[in-house]
Amino acid sequence: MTYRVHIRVVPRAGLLDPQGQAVEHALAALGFEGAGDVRIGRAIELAIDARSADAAEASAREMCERLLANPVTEDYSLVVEA
Amino acid sequence: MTYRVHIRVVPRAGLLDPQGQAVEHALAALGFEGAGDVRIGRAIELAIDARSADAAEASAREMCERLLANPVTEDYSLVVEA
Amino acid sequence: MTAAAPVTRASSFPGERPVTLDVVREHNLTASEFDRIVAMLGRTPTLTELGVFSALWSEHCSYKHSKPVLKRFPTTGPQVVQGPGENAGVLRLPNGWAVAFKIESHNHPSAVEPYQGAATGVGGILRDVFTMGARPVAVLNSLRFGPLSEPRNRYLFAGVVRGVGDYGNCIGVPTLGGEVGFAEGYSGNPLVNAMCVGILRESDLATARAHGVGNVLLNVGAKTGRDGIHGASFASEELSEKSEARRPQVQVGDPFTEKLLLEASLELITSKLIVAIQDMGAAGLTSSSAEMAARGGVGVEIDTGLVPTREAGMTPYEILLSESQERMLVVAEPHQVAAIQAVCRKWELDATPIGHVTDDGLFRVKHHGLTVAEIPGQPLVDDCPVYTPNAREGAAAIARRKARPRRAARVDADEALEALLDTPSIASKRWVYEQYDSTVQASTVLGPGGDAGVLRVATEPFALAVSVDCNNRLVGLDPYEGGKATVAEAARNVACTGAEPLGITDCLNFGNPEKPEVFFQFREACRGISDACVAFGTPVTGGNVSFYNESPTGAVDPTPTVGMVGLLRRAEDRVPSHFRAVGDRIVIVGSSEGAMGGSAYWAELCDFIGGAAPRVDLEHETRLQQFLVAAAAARLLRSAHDCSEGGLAVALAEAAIGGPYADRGFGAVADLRTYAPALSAIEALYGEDQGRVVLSVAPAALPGLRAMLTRHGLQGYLAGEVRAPGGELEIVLPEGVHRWPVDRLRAVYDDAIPRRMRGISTDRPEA
Amino acid sequence: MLRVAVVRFPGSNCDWDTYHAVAGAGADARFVWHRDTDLQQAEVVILPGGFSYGDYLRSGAIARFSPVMQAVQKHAAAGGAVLGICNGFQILCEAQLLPGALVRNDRLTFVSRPVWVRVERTDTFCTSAYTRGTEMRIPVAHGDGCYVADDDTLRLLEAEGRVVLRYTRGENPNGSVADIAGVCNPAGTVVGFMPHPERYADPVTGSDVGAGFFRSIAAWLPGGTARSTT
Ligand SMILES: Nc1ncnc2c1ncn2[C@@H]1O[C@H](COP(=O)(O)OP(=O)(O)O)[C@@H](O)[C@H]1O
Ligand SMILES: [Mg+2]
Repeated sequence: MTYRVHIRVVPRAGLLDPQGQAVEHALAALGFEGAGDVRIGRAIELAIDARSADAAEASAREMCERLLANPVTEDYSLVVEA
Repeated sequence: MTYRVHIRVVPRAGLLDPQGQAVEHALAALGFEGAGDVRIGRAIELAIDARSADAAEASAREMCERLLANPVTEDYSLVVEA
Repeated sequence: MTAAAPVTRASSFPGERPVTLDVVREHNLTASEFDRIVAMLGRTPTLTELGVFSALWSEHCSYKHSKPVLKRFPTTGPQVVQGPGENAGVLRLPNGWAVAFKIESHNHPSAVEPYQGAATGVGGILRDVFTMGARPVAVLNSLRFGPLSEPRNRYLFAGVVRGVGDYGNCIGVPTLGGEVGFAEGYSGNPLVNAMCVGILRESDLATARAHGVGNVLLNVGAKTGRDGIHGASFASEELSEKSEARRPQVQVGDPFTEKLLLEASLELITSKLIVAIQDMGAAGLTSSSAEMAARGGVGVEIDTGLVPTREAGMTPYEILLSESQERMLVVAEPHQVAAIQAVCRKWELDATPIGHVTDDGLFRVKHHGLTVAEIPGQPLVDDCPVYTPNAREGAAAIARRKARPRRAARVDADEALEALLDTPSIASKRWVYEQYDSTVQASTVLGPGGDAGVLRVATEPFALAVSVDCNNRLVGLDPYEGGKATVAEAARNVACTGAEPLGITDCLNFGNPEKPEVFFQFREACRGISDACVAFGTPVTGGNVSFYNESPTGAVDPTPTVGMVGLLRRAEDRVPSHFRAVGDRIVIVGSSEGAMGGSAYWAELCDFIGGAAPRVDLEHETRLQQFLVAAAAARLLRSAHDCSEGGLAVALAEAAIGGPYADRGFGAVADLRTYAPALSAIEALYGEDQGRVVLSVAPAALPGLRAMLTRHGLQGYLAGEVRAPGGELEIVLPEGVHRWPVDRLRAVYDDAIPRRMRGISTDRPEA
Repeated sequence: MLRVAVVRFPGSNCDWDTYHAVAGAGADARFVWHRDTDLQQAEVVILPGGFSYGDYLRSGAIARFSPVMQAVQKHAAAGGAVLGICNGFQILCEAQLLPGALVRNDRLTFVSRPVWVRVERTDTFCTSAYTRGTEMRIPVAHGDGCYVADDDTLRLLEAEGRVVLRYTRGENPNGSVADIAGVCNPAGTVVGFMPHPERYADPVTGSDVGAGFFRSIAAWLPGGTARSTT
């Protein structure tokens, strides 16, 4: 089966996120009120051939641990779709 | 109410995604089999104060149209959480 | 015209639309051009063939409105190794070295997507240079935008600068200079011109001439996608709301792949594994294969079914016209294919045979065996109709030269200097060039921030000086004098560093040539460029024409950008543009009549663009250049700075403010009471007479300098001296003394662009 | 002659600059291709600047899996000297041969300019030619040069004197925590920094203040302690 995996890698809480801040300011300047706490990270989408959703998820987690997220600065989360 | 919004901005289908390609090759080199069609974009998370989830979503969509996504090269999708 | 029998044979690709007049019009071809095609083929073309014609007969590829004018450029000289016609021009340097260089526009793509448009513009010009067998050693960029008061212009500016930077930085080629201008006329149609300079051993020169029947065509580099289909014809039409909708899918640059392609190409060329090479630029596979065949007088046959594609189901039409980036077409003898593929594999690239050279002179395209296009090759490339449009100067333009400002400046003579230094077109461009890696390759002798960039060549004693310039205001006012002034300024910038001007490349950005007043500007500007190049002995080695730079509000200012390369015989003789030592004497060379026509003072402070453009005395300019080169070689100069926009006051201020990383500026005094006794303060300070430079000279070198000036038939005016850091710039005029604290000038000059760009997202459009 | 391996990754672009600076200082410079695992018995390995794998994903993230990096890990584990300059520093952090990470500059744009740095440590293989506290101006050119690390790591780095270079005179160009421009491992045998001394190694480029790093390397006695050459 081919599963579609959506991964989200964001700067760890507490770490400075200048890009998120810049966007927050830009939103305010555009008149969007009530928007805050903006964090910007990477969205990674990929297809994984695996026997089950669990296997696809396990594989994706390993990809995150080894390559897709930097353990020093980033957290990740993922969703597997059939 | 404060809603948490998760936005995903990815390169439009058909457009070259050199970053996705490089990651695809790297995953293969690391021995991950069956991973393909990698696309890399931005994950944006923010808090929106709004009266309803619908209002938060409408506001987030407008942010995407006006600032967060490049209409020429990117597509976006979003999820609103209470 | 009706044809007796088909000259060539081709079948429609299954599913292709039939060719109707509507379809012809959609392809930007006229009815008479279509007739010519039918006559050439002896039948109606297939859609694929029509696509091929529309690309090669687009303005961008065919030069159909500019050819006769360009033919008049001087293109020869003892230093010319390769003139116009190849991917880049090449000039001879000492000790077996040569320099390849070329400039190109990417205006339309940048208007739609500034980041990718600019990035792929840099990518394209780099490929033009390394396909000559030259290693790129410098990038320059010439940019024009509407005023920064408009959010859209700020977004375009930010995106273009980031695009230029990201591409060059990643490849590892220093961006050594450039220019940026802002004027109303560019709102809606920014100009993005990129120039690349490369170094090669003359013996390694490669060409884009296919020959050798049976030789193999290889597709090297990135896979082909559906990007930028019809980019060449898109670049050949005016921007309108409609073009927004029918814009080709944006091309995305991949500098990493380009870096691999650069290394692989140079390895293929220097190891003599290939016969010819050309990059797939505008009109992609079509123009590269047809042009290489036509240059060599041979035919080619390619099978688009063999071209590696990024997406499934691409038609031959799409594959032929795709402008996917980072691809090369290589011609090689069959027995070298394996060796070529090994080199490419080392650089992680694909090299795929897709066709061969034939002896029938035809441009033939198959798709998995089915012939979808077959066109006589030479006529395809050469027989596009050539037009000589009417040229007539507009009445408004004539009137403008006779006009005077209707109102006084909004500030006084003293405040005017600060106001001019605060003008984005004049202000420090640090905000721009600090986003460009200017020191990679460890060869930068003088980086951005002075009159010209200077880089050393390998371990040789000599260096190259490079500059791009265009005073679009003068060209708009008086295209002939403006054309001359543009070459003169580029040459003067190069000569100020001590380098001898060698040759130019040009990027001619104009509006719609079918408008008589636009074609007049074009023709006259080119005449001015030609005359200046003849006078200076700096041939035109190539360039690029970009017409149809129009937005809904009209044509852009005529902007014929000139890229100049000069030779500095000893790198360590390089002359910076800023004052360097207290007590040095300030000398002005060149006289002033207080030329206010087309000046920045009038434009920026009186909202008036007009008056008579200053005349450029080419004979004086030549002597001035020769003097600067000789004086640098004799080590007489501590600094030399060209007077351009903003006149003498701005030039003195810039020299005093110091280089971008000077700890502090110098004070300076210049007494102009006998330099220009008859002029008003405004004329003396802000007049933009041509042919002037501000020098600083150690007191002990003054006698030598005087002798050198005399030897070149020039007069120098000893105006004053450099004073202690932290002091004032003091200019003494007959009517009084003007003083400005240099620290204050420097703060204004440095912050003018940053303060306008604060908080601008470089990522996405502002609303 | 001391042997120095300069590793070339696809996308390295300061490889030749570094090679020339090393050779100019009198060492035996060799290139090693990223697919090779033989470091040619080099005593010092340099990972030069550039954009390995386009810096896609994160700077240095993909390069650290290149075959040559296994050899570099082994070399470092055996006490061999490794220097990462700019992209090389990023790779060393990604490979966890150095602590912390380099993230996007706080100004969010690429920055290319000479900046003032201070040499904080002179007992390493690549800084011995300087005296402690030397300040000099060296070019930086990077988009991801903001050094970050968690508080414990930072405390440790400072306590053990492992900050090798620091931005000074208020010229921190990227928002690096504590103005850190370069760090080393506990033994001082693995060093990484953002500035490019190889671009200021010859007076014709405007300055040769960076040549000392390469003189230090050429004069280094592997196995022994670094000796001062100034
Ligand atoms: N787009 C740019 N890219 C790189 N450098 C630039 C750019 N624009 C201006 N510069 C640099 O800023 C300096 C001043 O530019 P400019 O004011 O156009 O000089 P001038 O008027 O003397 O020709 C030059 O060194 C130039 O190379
Ligand atoms: Mg200027």
